[in-house]
Amino acid sequence: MSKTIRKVLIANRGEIALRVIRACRELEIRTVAVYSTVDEHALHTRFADEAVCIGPGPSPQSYLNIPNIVAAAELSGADAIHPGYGFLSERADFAEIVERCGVTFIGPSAAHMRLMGDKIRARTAAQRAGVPILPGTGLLTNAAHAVVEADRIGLPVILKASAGGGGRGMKIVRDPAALARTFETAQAEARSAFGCGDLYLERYVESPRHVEVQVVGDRHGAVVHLLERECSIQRRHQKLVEESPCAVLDDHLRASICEAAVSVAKAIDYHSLGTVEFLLDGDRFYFMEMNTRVQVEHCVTEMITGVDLVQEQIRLATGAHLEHLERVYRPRGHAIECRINAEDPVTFAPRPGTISALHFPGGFGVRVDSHVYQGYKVSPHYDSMLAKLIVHAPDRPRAIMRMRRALGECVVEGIGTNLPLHRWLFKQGAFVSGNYDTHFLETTMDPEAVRQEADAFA
Amino acid sequence: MSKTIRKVLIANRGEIALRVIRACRELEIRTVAVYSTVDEHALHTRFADEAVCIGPGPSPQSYLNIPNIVAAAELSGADAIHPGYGFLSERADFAEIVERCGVTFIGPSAAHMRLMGDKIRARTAAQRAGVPILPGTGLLTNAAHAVVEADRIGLPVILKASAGGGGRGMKIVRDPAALARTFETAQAEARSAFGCGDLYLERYVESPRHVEVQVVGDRHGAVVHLLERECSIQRRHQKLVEESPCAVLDDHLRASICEAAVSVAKAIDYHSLGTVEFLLDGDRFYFMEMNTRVQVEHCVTEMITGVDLVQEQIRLATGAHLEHLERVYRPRGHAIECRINAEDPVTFAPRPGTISALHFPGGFGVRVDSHVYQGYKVSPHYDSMLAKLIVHAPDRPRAIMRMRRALGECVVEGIGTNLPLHRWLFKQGAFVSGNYDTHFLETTMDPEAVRQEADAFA
Amino acid sequence: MTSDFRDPTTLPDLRYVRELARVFKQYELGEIEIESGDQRILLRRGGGGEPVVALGPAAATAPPVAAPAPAVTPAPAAEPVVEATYITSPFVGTFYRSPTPDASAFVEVGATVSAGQILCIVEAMKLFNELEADFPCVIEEALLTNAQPVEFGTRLFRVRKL
Amino acid sequence: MTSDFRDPTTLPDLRYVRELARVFKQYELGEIEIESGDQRILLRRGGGGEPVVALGPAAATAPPVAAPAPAVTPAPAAEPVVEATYITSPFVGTFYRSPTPDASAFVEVGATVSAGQILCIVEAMKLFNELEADFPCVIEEALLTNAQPVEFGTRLFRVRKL
Repeated sequence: MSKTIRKVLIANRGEIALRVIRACRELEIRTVAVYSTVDEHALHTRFADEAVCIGPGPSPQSYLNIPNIVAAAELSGADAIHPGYGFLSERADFAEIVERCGVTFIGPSAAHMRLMGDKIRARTAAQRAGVPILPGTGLLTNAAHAVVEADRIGLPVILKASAGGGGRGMKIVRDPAALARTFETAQAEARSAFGCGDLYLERYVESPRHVEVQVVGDRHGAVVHLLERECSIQRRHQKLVEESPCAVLDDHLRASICEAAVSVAKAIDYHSLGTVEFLLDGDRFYFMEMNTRVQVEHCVTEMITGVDLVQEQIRLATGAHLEHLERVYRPRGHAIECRINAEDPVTFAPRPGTISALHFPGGFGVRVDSHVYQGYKVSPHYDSMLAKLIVHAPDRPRAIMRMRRALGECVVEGIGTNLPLHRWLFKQGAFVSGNYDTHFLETTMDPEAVRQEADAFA
Repeated sequence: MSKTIRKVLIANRGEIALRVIRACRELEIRTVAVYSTVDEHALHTRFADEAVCIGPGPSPQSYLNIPNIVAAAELSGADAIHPGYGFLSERADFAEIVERCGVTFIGPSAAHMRLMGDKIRARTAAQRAGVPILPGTGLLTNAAHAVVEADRIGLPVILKASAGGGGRGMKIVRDPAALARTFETAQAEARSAFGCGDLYLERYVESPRHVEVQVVGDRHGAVVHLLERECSIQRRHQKLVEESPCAVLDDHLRASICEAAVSVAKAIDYHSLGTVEFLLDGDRFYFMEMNTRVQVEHCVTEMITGVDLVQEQIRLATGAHLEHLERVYRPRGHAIECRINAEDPVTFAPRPGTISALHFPGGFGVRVDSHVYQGYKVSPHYDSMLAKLIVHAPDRPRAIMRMRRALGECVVEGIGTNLPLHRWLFKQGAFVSGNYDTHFLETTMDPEAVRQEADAFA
Repeated sequence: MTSDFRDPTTLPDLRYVRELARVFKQYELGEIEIESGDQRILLRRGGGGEPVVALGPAAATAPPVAAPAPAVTPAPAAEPVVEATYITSPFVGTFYRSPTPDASAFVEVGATVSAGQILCIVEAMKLFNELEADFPCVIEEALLTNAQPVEFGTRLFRVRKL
Repeated sequence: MTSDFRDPTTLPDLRYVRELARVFKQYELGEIEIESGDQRILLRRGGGGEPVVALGPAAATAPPVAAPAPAVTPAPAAEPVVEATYITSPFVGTFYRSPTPDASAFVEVGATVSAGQILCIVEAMKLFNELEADFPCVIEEALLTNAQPVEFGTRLFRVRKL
């Protein structure tokens, strides 16, 4: 029943590849990096015990190249593959091929990934588990069907692609007259983006917060939650700041939402790490989707629980029981993460280039997860995230002060970054008070003030 | 009773200056750095709100130049001075001058510093507080007196300078015939080193461990301890690795030694941060000395208690009460600190120069306190410490694995460092088991093996 | 990839200017002047001196940046530029020169091969990927023996294009 | 949204200029001039100590760019080597040119002073530290007025050695 993992191939790059290498090293597990030719000097290539070049820069030919990655695992004798996040991490076919080759996939089963990858089936699964979902539909047969359902649900509604998720493939409809046409456009877009034109409707919530719950399950049916994360600070549906615990949950609501997450995971017999995302509307919450991988923002949960999620993920992949994880977690202080991206702080346009000078903050309560270094060339081929800056303090006000301090120490020269946006954000009264929703950044950002933050540090 | 601190001048440099700046920034207190001409591009000079040049490179003309430092405080309107560690931090006259100028000295009173700076009086104070001290003497009047006392105590004995401390001004005497001559030499040395030839004797313990207790007191008589630190890994009486908790203390012994530390502090009505150092001989412990400042190794205590000691030190300097600090601390996991020095890993010879490439470890449970950066010039004028690498994990074995991982990621090029020595140390069975004393490094270090560690990373 | 701070048609690469300034300071120069095309940069120290930097169309190579030591496995892209032409592996897997252990090699050293001719097999996941020549060439050297592991970009044959 | 910082038809990218100013400050340059096509950028630290930025071709006075604020106070050791000789402060404190507010200055511009002659007072902690000339010289310029704060190395007088 219990497999042994001695060598892990990391089918990823950047900070998450480094994160997995670190976890393995502390578990005395050997590591194999895979890298594209542009990542030859990347830290994951350097710090792994072995490294195999799997293709040229563009992801489809390297980090998404399943045959080359699986061959690299075979060749290096890796007995497990960690997919990280992004790339192949939620590709059920990849998990299947890996397992078929006798290599352990460090994650849930392909069936879990397929189920949760289909947002309509995921909704149904949550509903069956007794977890609240927004008034909405199953698969829409055509535009006329959508119009009838929208009338029943009440406008505004949101039209979603079943194969979308993570904020992709969504359209808000406020005008009933526009719905039919929007349906056609959305279907065409979904078909070209996800290879599947399935759509469904949900009631649109005007001022939601994004709250998600970290769950972890073993292969023997046990599931626990490790509290929630608040991720409402977003730009273009991409999270920018995450924290734990959520400032607006009282103990009762926290218990309810965390229990709901565990119910979803248990209902589908889930194992490994998972995140159940909820939309919070006042004191009501609704299941949105479930991510079947480690999240970028897992670090804030680690800080306030003391649990090394990636080490546990690897341990659970061997078939181990939850054991010490099976306890009731209370937040130990407060943690906040800022994603430092190579992008314009106002337009969010990517800003690749070479980092000419770099200084990361340090000291008490500061954690940096990053794969960049002075002289590192940020490639336009990949995600623009340079670093995750994480702070931990006894409470939210002190965590905010610590983050302000850390942001002030952070120096990245040679390329544009969103540091000015973070510096601006952490001075905003609404953010500091905790009173904001997922539209906060887009509706309140003051380009002039953000540019001034950039100037202040020039 | 309660003063307000709005602007702190930091009478120090290097990582501790940065540490104080960080604490101040999180408390929204303005900072004034002082710097010597060679530290013009130092981070403490850059990150403080203001910076004042106080002299040329050599410390006596800059970081020990009391008139220039006090004038800088007056000129900048600082209402408090933080002395850091080293330099003027235990100079009672400095504390006195500072207070006389109406500026708050962030530390204990000059009287505490004088008392504990005199090791003979400190011994007496501990004894009066009911804390065990080693069989020994008060002030020795002459060589003949020393011979008589040594005979009473029993050989071997250790001859110590009353104005010494921190491992300086000590001579072990095993041969009664040599004592008289050693006395004369030691007296002359003490006179030239400390300006005071006072000597005393203590029984010499062959295989001691260095265990110290962090205490903190307010100006109203309240004192608590924040557990112990184990600092037996030393080279030339200089600590190299510190951890908390100490692996060999059981709950009973821990409680006794921590209570003893509180007794000493209470007996002298101590306030601010302080460290009571003990010599541990099996299950017996003896008071050695008390340090009346923040220690280099305060970070390990911060990790396992969650208390920001420097912030609290500043708060207490205003006359505040202990308040939330007044609780019973239980170690939250295990923390270890490695001092990364610019020195030969085998001979300990300093290796100043320019850092041509630098990469500090990151990720979960890793803290770095450092003032260096890529391109930084390590000056021969000052201490060789480049960085403190601190790890935190749920228990000692995992902390050791984490430190091994972190040491493996640490890259410092262009100058020699003691990283190879740390890498070697963390693989030694005796260290891993916790079975070692203060002579461990000097007696077991294998130069060949350490050099091989250096080669492995070259 | 172009730098943020650079408009190739107008202004010189800033990294170039920065590096120049660094050199300027490091070597305590009084003046640097570089002219090229219609671009000119001037760096001058102090009031009286005449230090100048002028830059030609940023075609000038960017200064080398301190990079970490080469990665664990040397990847092909960074190999020194050599005059010779190589056939490299587009697959990760195990290299075979012949279709079966008993059969003769697909190609021998000295052979002339045409575009589309099979050169070798790279096996991965029980699949035998045949590698074809993209262009006509002469096989000058076979760089690997049978059953050796290859990664993306591993050089298999040194050839001379025809 | 397009960058606010650049009008492609007239002025150089402001971020470019800002980065240039950073280089200017970091390397303690006296002047940077860049010309390219019809664009021109000039950064100069003038006699008055104020850096100037002039942008062409809109030679019409362009708004001065946020000048690199002098680090905290410019420290002496790193100042460019200049021909002139300066008397600098060995103390941190407040500078006075005369023993009392009513009294005349210890030395006037143009005066010849001998070694050991008192030049000024730097007051700190209620102590009035008299500063003496180390060598005979002519006072060419008094750089500070009364009651100005000085740190270690602050230039007090420009002199000509005799």
